[in-house]
This record gives sequence, C-alpha cells and structure tokens, in this order.
Amino acid sequence: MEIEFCGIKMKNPTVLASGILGVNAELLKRVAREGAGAVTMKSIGPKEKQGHSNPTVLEWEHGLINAVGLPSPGYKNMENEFKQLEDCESPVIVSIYGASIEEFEKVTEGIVGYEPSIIEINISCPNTKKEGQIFGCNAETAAEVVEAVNKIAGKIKVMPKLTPQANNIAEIARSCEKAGANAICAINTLGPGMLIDADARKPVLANKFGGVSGPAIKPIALRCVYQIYEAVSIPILGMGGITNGTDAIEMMMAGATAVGMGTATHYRGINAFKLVADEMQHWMKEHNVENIGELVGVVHD
Amino acid sequence: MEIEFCGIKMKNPTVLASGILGVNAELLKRVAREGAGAVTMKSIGPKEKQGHSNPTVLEWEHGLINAVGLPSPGYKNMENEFKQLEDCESPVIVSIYGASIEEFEKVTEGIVGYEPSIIEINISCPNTKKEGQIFGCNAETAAEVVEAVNKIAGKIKVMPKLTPQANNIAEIARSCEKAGANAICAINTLGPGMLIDADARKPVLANKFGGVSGPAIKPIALRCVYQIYEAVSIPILGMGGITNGTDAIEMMMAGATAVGMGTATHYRGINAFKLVADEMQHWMKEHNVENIGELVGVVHD
Amino acid sequence: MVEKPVMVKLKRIERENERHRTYYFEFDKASKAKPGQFLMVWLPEIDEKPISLSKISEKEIGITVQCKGKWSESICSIPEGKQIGVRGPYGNGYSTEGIKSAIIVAGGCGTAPIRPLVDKCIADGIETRLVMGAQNKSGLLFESEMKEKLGDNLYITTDDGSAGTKGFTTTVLGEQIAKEKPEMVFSCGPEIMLKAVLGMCEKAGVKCQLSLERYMRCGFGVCGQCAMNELLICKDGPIFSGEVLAKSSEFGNIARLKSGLEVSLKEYADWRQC
Amino acid sequence: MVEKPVMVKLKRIERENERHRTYYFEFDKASKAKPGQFLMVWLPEIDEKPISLSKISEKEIGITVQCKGKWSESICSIPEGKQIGVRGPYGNGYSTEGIKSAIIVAGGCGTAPIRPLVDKCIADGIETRLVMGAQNKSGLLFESEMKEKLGDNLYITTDDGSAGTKGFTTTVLGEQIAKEKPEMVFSCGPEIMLKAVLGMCEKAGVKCQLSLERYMRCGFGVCGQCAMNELLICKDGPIFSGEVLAKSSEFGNIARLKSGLEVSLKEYADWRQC
Ligand SMILES: Cc1cc2nc3c(=O)[nH]c(=O)nc-3n(C[C@H](O)[C@H](O)[C@H](O)COP(=O)(O)O)c2cc1C
Ligand SMILES: Cc1cc2nc3c(=O)[nH]c(=O)nc-3n(C[C@H](O)[C@H](O)[C@H](O)COP(=O)(O)O)c2cc1C
Ligand code: FES
Ligand code: FES
Repeated sequence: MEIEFCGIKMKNPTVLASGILGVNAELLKRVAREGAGAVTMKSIGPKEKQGHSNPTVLEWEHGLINAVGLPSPGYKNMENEFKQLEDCESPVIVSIYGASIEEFEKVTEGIVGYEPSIIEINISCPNTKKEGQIFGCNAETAAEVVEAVNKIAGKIKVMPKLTPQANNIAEIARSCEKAGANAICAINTLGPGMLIDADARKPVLANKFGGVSGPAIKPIALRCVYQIYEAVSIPILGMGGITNGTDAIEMMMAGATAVGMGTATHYRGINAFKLVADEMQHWMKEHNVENIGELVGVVHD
Repeated sequence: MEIEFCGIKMKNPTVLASGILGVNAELLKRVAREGAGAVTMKSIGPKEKQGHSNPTVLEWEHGLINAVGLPSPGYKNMENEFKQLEDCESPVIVSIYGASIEEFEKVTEGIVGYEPSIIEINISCPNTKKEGQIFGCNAETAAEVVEAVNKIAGKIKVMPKLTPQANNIAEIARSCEKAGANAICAINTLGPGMLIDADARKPVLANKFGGVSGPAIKPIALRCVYQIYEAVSIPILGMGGITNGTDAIEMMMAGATAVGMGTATHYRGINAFKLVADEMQHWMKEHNVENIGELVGVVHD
Repeated sequence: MVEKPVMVKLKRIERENERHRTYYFEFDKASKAKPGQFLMVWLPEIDEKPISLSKISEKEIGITVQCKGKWSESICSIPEGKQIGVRGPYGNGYSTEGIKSAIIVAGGCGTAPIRPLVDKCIADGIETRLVMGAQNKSGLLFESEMKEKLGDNLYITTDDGSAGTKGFTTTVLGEQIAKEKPEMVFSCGPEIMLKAVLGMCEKAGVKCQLSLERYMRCGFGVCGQCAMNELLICKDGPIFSGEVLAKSSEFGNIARLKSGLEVSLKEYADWRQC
Repeated sequence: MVEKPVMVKLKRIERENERHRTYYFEFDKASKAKPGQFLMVWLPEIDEKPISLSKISEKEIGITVQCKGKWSESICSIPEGKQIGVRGPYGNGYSTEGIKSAIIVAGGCGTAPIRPLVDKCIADGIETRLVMGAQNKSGLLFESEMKEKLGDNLYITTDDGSAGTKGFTTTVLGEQIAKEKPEMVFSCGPEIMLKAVLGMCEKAGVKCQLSLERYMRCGFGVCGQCAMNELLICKDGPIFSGEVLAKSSEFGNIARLKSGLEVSLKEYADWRQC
C-alpha cells in the first residue's frame, strides 16, 4: 500500500485531515501510529486566536458541521510541538492560514525552518470572515497566495486546499499549479451550512454557520477531485466524506493520489486509518489490483 | 394551516418542487389532491429537448442525485397540459428555463396566457451546460433575466430560483428583488456532485455530474434561506432536504413563508405533503403556535 | 435499500432464440421479488433500461432481453463472467392472492415476466392456462419449459402459423374464456394486444391484470417520466387492473418520448419498438 | 444517536447551597449512563459547557452547576419549566467492575459526578468510604444525602474548619488508606488535589481512577481541543487510571486555552476557575 505523494513516501494513502485531532504533536503521533500514512496539523495562524464560542462542532444526521473558527496558538507558540514531531512515524503536513498575503508569508516564514513534509495552504475555511474562502473562490487571489508561500517555502512542497464553493474549482487548481503548487488538496468543508433547533428557535452553532463534512459531502468531493484531475498534472490529496475503503477507492479513481479523512474518526475511531487502509487492501485483493497507484484516475479512461 | 404567499392563497405551506412528478397536468392534480398547498410543473424550455441519457436519477445514502438535463416538450407543445390544469385544486407554479434572455422571454410569452399563479425562473440547474447555474451565480445576469421575464409576465408573479453554488446568495436575491421579483425560491439542487461505482470504475450518471437533493443538503438550504431572509423583504419559498414536519418548521424559522419538497416524495410517498402538513400542525399544537406565519424568520430575532 | 446500481457478475447466459438472451446472476435484493417487477439494468457508458425479472429464486435472478438496439446489442455482446449494474426490484408485480383459476396471455418479449408468474401460479395451486404468442416460431420464448410445466394448458399462436395456431393470442383467449371463465386474466405484451385483452375481459366480465411499459428514468416514482394520465408506470404499476386501465384515456393511445412530449402510441412504438 | 442538542424541560431545580444548583430533567439517552460521564449543556445564544451527570436514573437526570461565570449565571437564572439543550452522555465513566472496597475523594464541585458513583458502589455492594471536602461549609454538596447513604463512612473536610475536619481531603485519604487499604480510590476535584491523590495511591500501592477536566469543543473526540498529551479527555476520559496518568507529562502541569495555547495549570485554572 506504499505510495509516493509529490515525492513524499507514505506507508498507505490515508491522511489525517487538518483540524481533526491534530492540535498537538502527541495526538498526531498517535494517529500516525494508528495507521495514517501522513498526518496534518490543525491550521496554524499568524497570532493567537480564540476561535468561536461553543457550540462549535456538532453532529447531524449525515455528517458533522463545525464553526471552530480557526483557533490557533499562533505559529510563534508552537516550537514545542514541532520539536516533538521530529520522531513522528509518518510524514507531517503543516496547514497554515492567514487573512492576507502578508499573514500567509509570516506564518510560512515562522514554520518553514521546522521542515514539514508539505505546507498545506488553507484558503478554503467556510466559517471565518477574514480568512479562508475569500482566497479560495478566485483563481487570481488563490494563485497569489500560493506564489507568496512557495517563494518562502523553498524546497518544501506547497499544497493549496480548495473549497467546493468555488464556481470553477478546476480553473482555480490550474491557476495554483501555474503559481507553483506541488499538489492540490480538495475539499475543505462544504457550505457553510446551518442547523436550527426548532424547539429553541435558534441556530445551534454559536457562529450560526459552519462547514459541513462527512458522508453528506462525498458526491461533491468526488466531483471536485474529478474536475481537478482533468485540469492539473500535480497530485491530488482528495477528501470529503470518506469513511470506508470503498469510499477511498472511489476517491482515488476520481483522481486522488492520497485520501484524507477527518469526520471518519468520529464514526470509526482514531484507528479509522488502519481500518480504511485494510479495507482498501482487501478490495485490491478481491479485484486483482496489485498496485494501488493503478487506480488513480481510472474513471477518466 | 392556510397561508398567503405573495398574494397567492394556499391551503398549507407545502409546495411540490419543480422536476418531481410534475410532467403532466394529471400528476400535478394528483399531488394537489394528496395535500400540496401548491404544485410546480417541471421546468419548461423554449423547444423540445431530450435531456440526458440514463442513468439520470439515482439514490445514494443521503439523498438523490440527478442529471435529467432539463428535458422538455417545449412550451409550444404544452397547451393540452395547461388546459387540463384549470381545475387544479391548488395554485400552479410554472417553472421555466432558457439558455439566453431571449429564450426566457420566448418561454414567458408562450405561457403567460395560461395565467399561472407564479412563474418560477429556473436560473439554477446544475446539470446542464448552457442553461441554469451560469445565470444564477451572478447578481447582474440574474437580475437581467428577472427583469426580462417580469416585463412580459405583467401582473403574474415571478420568482427566480437560486443556486447554493452562488458565492453570495443574499446579494443575488437582493438584486433579483430590485429587478422586480415577487418572491425568491431557494434552493435548487446542490453541486453538481458525482457518484462513482468502484466495481464498474465509472461515474454512474451518464452525464457524470448531477445535482444533489434530499437530506444531505438541508443545512446548506437553511443557511441560504437564512441569508436571503436578511437581504430581502419579498417572501421565500424554501426547499432542500425537507422530509418531515420539523424540517419544514426549521425552514420557516430560517425565513421561508412556504416550503418546497421534491426528494421527500421518494422517502414518504406522493402523500408526503399531507404527512408533512399534519406533522407541522401537530408541532404547532404541542408548542402553542396558533398561526404558522408567526414562525417565519423567528430564528433571526 | 439505496437505489443505486450494484455490479453483479453474469454467471450464465442462455440463448433463447435468435434474438433473445437470458442473463443469470446473483442479486439478493430481488430474490423475493414478485413476478412482474423489474430491474433498472445499467451498462456503464451505454445506457440504463428497465427490464422485467424473468427468473426469481434464492439461487439466481434472470432477465431476458431482445437484442435490437444500442443497449440490448451491447448486453448481447457481454461475455459470461463480466458485470452489469442492477438496481431494484421496482414496481408492484402481479397479485395472485385469492385466485383459483387464471389465463395468462403473453405476447412477444412480454413472455419474460410471465415465466416467474407461471411458477408462482403453479406454486399457489392456481388452475393455469397460458396463451403464448409471437410473430413467428423463432420469436417464441421458453416454449419447452412451459410445455413441461403446463402440458395441455399451453396454447401457442404465431402470426404466420410457423408454430401453434396461426393468428393472435387474443383469438385463443376468447375461445378459452368461452370454454371456461377464469377468475383472472394476466397479460404482458404489446400495448395494442393488451388493449384487446382488456376489451375481451370487460365483455366477459373477467378481471385482469396487465403489464404496461413506458420510457423511464428513475424507476422509483420521482421523476414523473413514465406517467400515463395520473399513474406512474414504474411505481403504481407496471401491473394495473383492468378497472384502473378502463378509466385511463392514455392507455392504448398515448405515451411520452424522452423529452416528455406526448405522442400517439404508434409513434412511441416506432421510436421504442419492443 | 446524532450528537446534536436536544431541548429538555427543566422539571425541578434544587438549590444545593449558595452557589450550586441541581437541575432535573428527562433525557432517555442518559438514563443508563455511567457515573463520571458528562453532557454538553447548551444555553442558546450563551454557550455550551461540559457538565457531569449528578443524577442518573430512568426517571430523571440531574446536573449540578456552580454559578460563577457567564454560562453558569445564565443557567442559574432559568426558571423551572424552561428548556435547555443537552447532548451526550460522553466520556468513559468510572468502572466499578470487580471491586470490593473503595475510598471516594470528592473536592468542591467535583462532588457532582461522585453522587451517582456512590449510588453505584452501594448497589454493587462495594464497601465504600467517602471523603468530601470544600473550602468551607457552604461549599459542600449533598451533605445530608451522603450522610444518610453512608453513615459513618462519610468523612467531611473544609479548608477553614467550618464543617468536618479542618484541612484537606488528602489528609483524611492518607489516614483512611493507612487504616484499611481499599482496592480502588475514585476521585474528582481540582487537578492539584487529584495530583496529590495519585501520589498517595502510588505510594500506598492502591489503584485509582481520577476524573479530569479540560476546555472542550466537540465533546466526542474529533476536534482535539481537550488533549492532554496524546489523550483526549472527552473520549479516552474524563476518567483515567492512575497508571495512565503517571505517564502523562501534562497531568497536573499543563492545559490548553481556547486558542489551543499550552499554559501552566495555574494559568488555565485562573481562566477557568471551577
Ligand atoms: C472539526 C473540524 C475542524 C476542521 N478544521 C480545519 C482546519 O483547521 N483547517 C482545514 O484546512 N480544514 C479543517 N477542517 C476540514 C477538514 O480538514 C476536511 O477538509 C473536511 O472535514 C472534509 O473531510 P471529512 O469529510 O473527511 O471530514 C475541519 C473539519 C472539521 C470537521
Ligand atoms: C429528479 C429531479 C429533477 C429536478 N428537476 C428540476 C427542474 O426541472 N427544475 C428545477 O427548477 N428544479 C429541479 N429539481 C430541483 C428541485 O426542484 C429542488 O429544488 C431540489 O430537489 C431540492 O429539494 P428537495 O431536497 O426537496 O428535493 C429537480 C430535482 C430532482 C431530484
Ligand atoms: S420513471 Fe421516474 S417516475 Fe417513473
Ligand atoms: S473536546 Fe473535541 S476532542 Fe475532546
């Protein structure tokens, strides 16, 4: 099940998505031990940020909805975590966010010295006003952010994370590739969406709106990855609603070289990564597939 | 449970959504008899159109996905249906589409003589290339279509139907209101999305991509209606994922004066309208609500 | 119970005659289906079509296809061991409840859903006569199997007389009703034949259940494509009682093309031809 | 089992003392919860907080809140008959399996989850001693109820001596372990106290289960906010065995603010203060 994702070796194609569990080094190492081929830290911002008040993360019938609001200790306060990550058994992806090109640059400067395997550029968070989606819905601004981060990142790979809210996600991916992206991550949470409690007569999330994840968004994620695959030649980290081996295989068939999971840890536990990797292997055996890489993008044939 | 929706009296707030069952007059009358407060015809185009090949409508775990592709006999071939609709026991909404302002105008001219209660302007179909979303993702083009239709519609009410793919649905609604819209319908199907069959190694819909409806899209629909309610003062026909009375109440609390249902007929049968209206009434009794209108927009207080 | 296709492996393909093939596969969801129910059968990148169950059992499911168009020629070229996509079963199916005697009338490839119906009638102890017709001998389906199961209660007709009685199934139906009135007439075949069957049953005061066909999209009652007046062929049908059909202005007259355009049954049949 | 709040009506509110209230309501999902599990309690437009179950029964569920901040002052101002939102129960709860004798140590509002634990221990026939402490008499919770249930096995301490023994719970715990070693020590209270309890248990060679607390968001193991080293307080805990805690570098030392910033337990407690 070993794969290579833009030059990074992974024991299997499963990746912990950003914002799930990854608040500290020890949890990331635990997830790696529980089977993830790579792990992503919770997105890091330019300064300490509280995030939104509770309720911030809720389950609904077909997935999760969250408006955590990008809390972060700020990149300056994370030395301790980065140091402890040196012996993580899987490659570490560091996710970053900012509200301006300058902020993205500052965070990149602050973390590049720790030499993460990949810098994930979060331009797609749907539940903050200043950060996130505004960069990810426009091909030009998306490219500007990628270019700025890439300049500072040097030999470290950079991977913008895109939003399904973009009206032409393929165009945005193409424009990021031209700006120097080494990979594309898609998708961030969908929406935003909203839960209302009829008895309370109120929106349930304190922020009212939040990003939708989990099984409900899988068809949207598959379509996005499919379209991006047709548009770029860099590899795709596909995510959104993957909870089992077949979901992961479908995502790879749509065009993903590796597959991210977040919400799945709620349904299947922290060892979701091992479970899904095993299910993928089982599927491969049943279908006489020797090398998982053969499946990447096959639905396009 | 009687309500008034932009001047139209309805026996209850439930409305059959466009594209579900409403291909002929007799089915529309059946749905009205089965409890719908109003019924919408399948969107009508400028000329005969085949739509996409099968598979066109599929269920997945959390809703439906469809790429029917706006088949239509064309407005010229529908006289028979319109005549038979004269004795429909609920108001009839006629949904129209076009690939240009001129086409929208032509269809409006063709149907306005039949005096439908409302003309629904479909600028939001996600599974055709030339019609649909391209008009609904831009505030200016959306307004142009509304203005053109409105001019021809005369005293007949017009109601653009919006897409959740728009990056600022509130702005689009506002711009439609300014252009003369009497109501807003939201939302059309989400996406597009995609289903892949791993065994077949192929997308399942013949059109590959299709609009997502049903329970999976409810949080997105609630958010859209919430945002539109804050932006306009014309009434909203809210839809997307409503399957039971509580869903309908939540949608009204978000700001909808009436609630549409399509996919629910799959889960609950053609009498979904009566079932949901009964459940709403039951909820009102339990919560001492005398007049359903009291609930419209209450989460905004 | 999610209505999306499941890929199943074709275990066995039987050549019924020049133009018909029966495909056998395992599909648990259909193992308790009723005769007259159908599947939506998907050939990736080709098309998806409604096809009746021609074999219903715990062990295997069968469908019988007439090879004649793009989709059916495609399925005819798929070898054993390959997969097709199926979803369903859909529709209501024939009801044999409380019936003691029946005449079944099968026309052309309408014989497909009749095969499991015959099995069911026999299993329910219903006195069963089968009138089975085709244009010519090579269009007949399951002839020897039916002979074995029904013996003298099998009546064959062909338009050209190349097998059985020369003439139409309806002629034999008339004779058989006159001979001994059954409690129920079941039928599947061209709509023009069904119209005639209904007329004869009405005149003789015999109940009937007829299987109809329209162009379909969803197959499960959502899109409205298969409408006949206010009825949905896919969900309210495809089997309808004579009483219901007698009230339908479109039965035997009007059907919808893919666009939804209403045309005469003849024009629809030219487009459709099965 | 969807983890979103359910609005429940406050059937009864009891004033335990000046600063603590217990709220009773019906919530079927929690009727079989384990002592030590908690709910996320939502006050619309105010906030949502993790609160331990202080009463677990088929008939009603109870939570006990110390009124001191924005959220808790808000709940204190809600009258009987009004609704609050609850989701859960979450966490692992105390395990009483196979235990014959126990000492329970409760500090301050840590007494809340101890109430159903005492009930459980008695029901399981466990020889139970309870050491219950607070800063002063008016901070004690469920005093008369515990007296009734435990008689001479209840030991009370206050920092100022206004009730029971003057001093800390840990002093009494030491005496009681010396007097008769229990199989298990259960505890809930300020982390500084828990740290001391762990030290005493380790020295005496007694097992223990301690209930921890961190700022939470999801409550069900997704967001990572409540991390203590590699442990999730909300899901792996909030009850941990002494063995596990002995290996944690953050227990008693470090916790995370809302931003995720790691700070000393003292700084966290100043922010948090419960
Ligand atoms: C609670 C929660 C917090 C998240 N935080 C972040 C974040 O900080 N940065 C980010 O790029 N994505 C974040 N995401 C999005 C996920 O990384 C992922 O893109 C999304 O959840 C879709 O994948 P899934 O369906 O497997 O969860 C978050 C998702 C959840 C559920
Ligand atoms: C099979 C199908 C066909 C549809 N066709 C149309 C259409 O022709 N015109 C239109 O405006 N919306 C069409 N829609 C969208 C619905 O009217 C509705 O906006 C959407 O399904 C969300 O509501 P629901 O979740 O209650 O189904 C269609 C939806 C489905 C499922
Ligand atoms: S085929 Fe869609 S309703 Fe019958
Ligand atoms: S509070 Fe979210 S993981 Fe514990």
